[in-house]
Amino acid sequence: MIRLLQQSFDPGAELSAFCQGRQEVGAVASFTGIARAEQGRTETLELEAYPGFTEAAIGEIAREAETRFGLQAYLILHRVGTIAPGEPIVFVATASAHRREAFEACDFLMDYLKSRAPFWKKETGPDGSRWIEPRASDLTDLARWETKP
Amino acid sequence: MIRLLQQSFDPGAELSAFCQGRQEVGAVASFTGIARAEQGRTETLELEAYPGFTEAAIGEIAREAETRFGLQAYLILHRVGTIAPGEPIVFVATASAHRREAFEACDFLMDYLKSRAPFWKKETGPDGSRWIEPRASDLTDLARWETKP
Amino acid sequence: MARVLMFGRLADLAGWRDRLIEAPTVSALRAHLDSLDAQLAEALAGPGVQVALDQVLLRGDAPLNPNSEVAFLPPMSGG
Amino acid sequence: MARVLMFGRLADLAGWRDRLIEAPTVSALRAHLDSLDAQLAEALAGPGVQVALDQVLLRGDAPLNPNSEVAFLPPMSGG
Repeated sequence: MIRLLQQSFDPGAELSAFCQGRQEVGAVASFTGIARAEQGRTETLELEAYPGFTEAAIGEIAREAETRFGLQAYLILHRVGTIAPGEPIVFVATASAHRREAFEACDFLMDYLKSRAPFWKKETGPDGSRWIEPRASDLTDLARWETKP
Repeated sequence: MIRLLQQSFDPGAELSAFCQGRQEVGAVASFTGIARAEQGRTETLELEAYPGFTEAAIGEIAREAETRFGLQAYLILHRVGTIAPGEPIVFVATASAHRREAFEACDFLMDYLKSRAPFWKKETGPDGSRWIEPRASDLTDLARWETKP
Repeated sequence: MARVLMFGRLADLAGWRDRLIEAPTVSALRAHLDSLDAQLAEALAGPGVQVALDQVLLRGDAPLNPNSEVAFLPPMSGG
Repeated sequence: MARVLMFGRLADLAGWRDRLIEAPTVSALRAHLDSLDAQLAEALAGPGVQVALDQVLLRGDAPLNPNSEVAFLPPMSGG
């Protein structure tokens, strides 16, 4: 399931619900991305999505992860709107029979979400606002998943 | 922090508490291992630890992970005693400035906990009880972390 | 008449995020936008800017109908 | 007198997990245990079985005092 959220959320409550009743799952990996204060350099973060388009794009990658890593379930939550330091931005949980697949699928989804997913991000600090472009290290992380020809 | 628990626990509640107030953390990875029913083949799991010795052995590896991956915090919970299918066995959370380190530390700790940590494990099913020895794939996973000479 | 959406820094440059514009094709719409503001025109031609027609990425041109939705997307930064 | 602990399948084989035993050294304690039960003796000599003295893994022999704790640990299976 993929959800874009206008309001802050509790990653733990989501993890509890996700783990509930999974008698045959074995392994649940999760990742929570939290807005950093950067020692006061970042006051707020604004995240913009294109409703419908953004979920569809993430859904395509999530289906790829399901097949590739044999996932039994996944949950992707992503904040949009104005985010304060300390608030969660993104939460991904993956369920699989064994931990290797759960970890790799979670890692794979996060690399996609942090580098190529259709979001536009603006940081506001004491010196004003700026739009953030993808970091070079995000693109390097993503390259790990590309199968060589 | 490392805790051995006699009673079942809620991984989500632990994750919520772990994420609380982390304004400079950025990345929290977690793993939850859940007892599998194995289609009725496993009725209960018994986990034995050596109190004091087990926590000390895990603590040594956790300190290695802290240094190696630059962790800002970690939490390791492990059930002991009798565990029913669907109950969580282990929960590991790692906090770091960036997601690569958080994921790798969590993965590293889980490989250790599942293969070498001082636990003894007995499965009871319709055909009786048996003590479980380490799986070959656990030892393979662990070998990934060994630095080549 | 198409619904035109701007995202991220393109919306900041344009001064709007959502507007109805009359144009027979995407390229005609683009020419109209370029004529409005030289700075916006330059940004729309910038590296990595993509166009989506009815929520699907578009290469080349396409005709527009009254229900069309055209979105101008700066490089996606991820979340 | 040392406190002797058995874990996992060793405890099942011995029929106890925790017992006070009089012995001057770990090797003397081991010889005593071997004399009690041939099956336990074989299991204690099995691959991967380790001995901890006062919660620290021991190689070789060591003297015991009245407060010593000696644990016999089958191969650790992980959790």
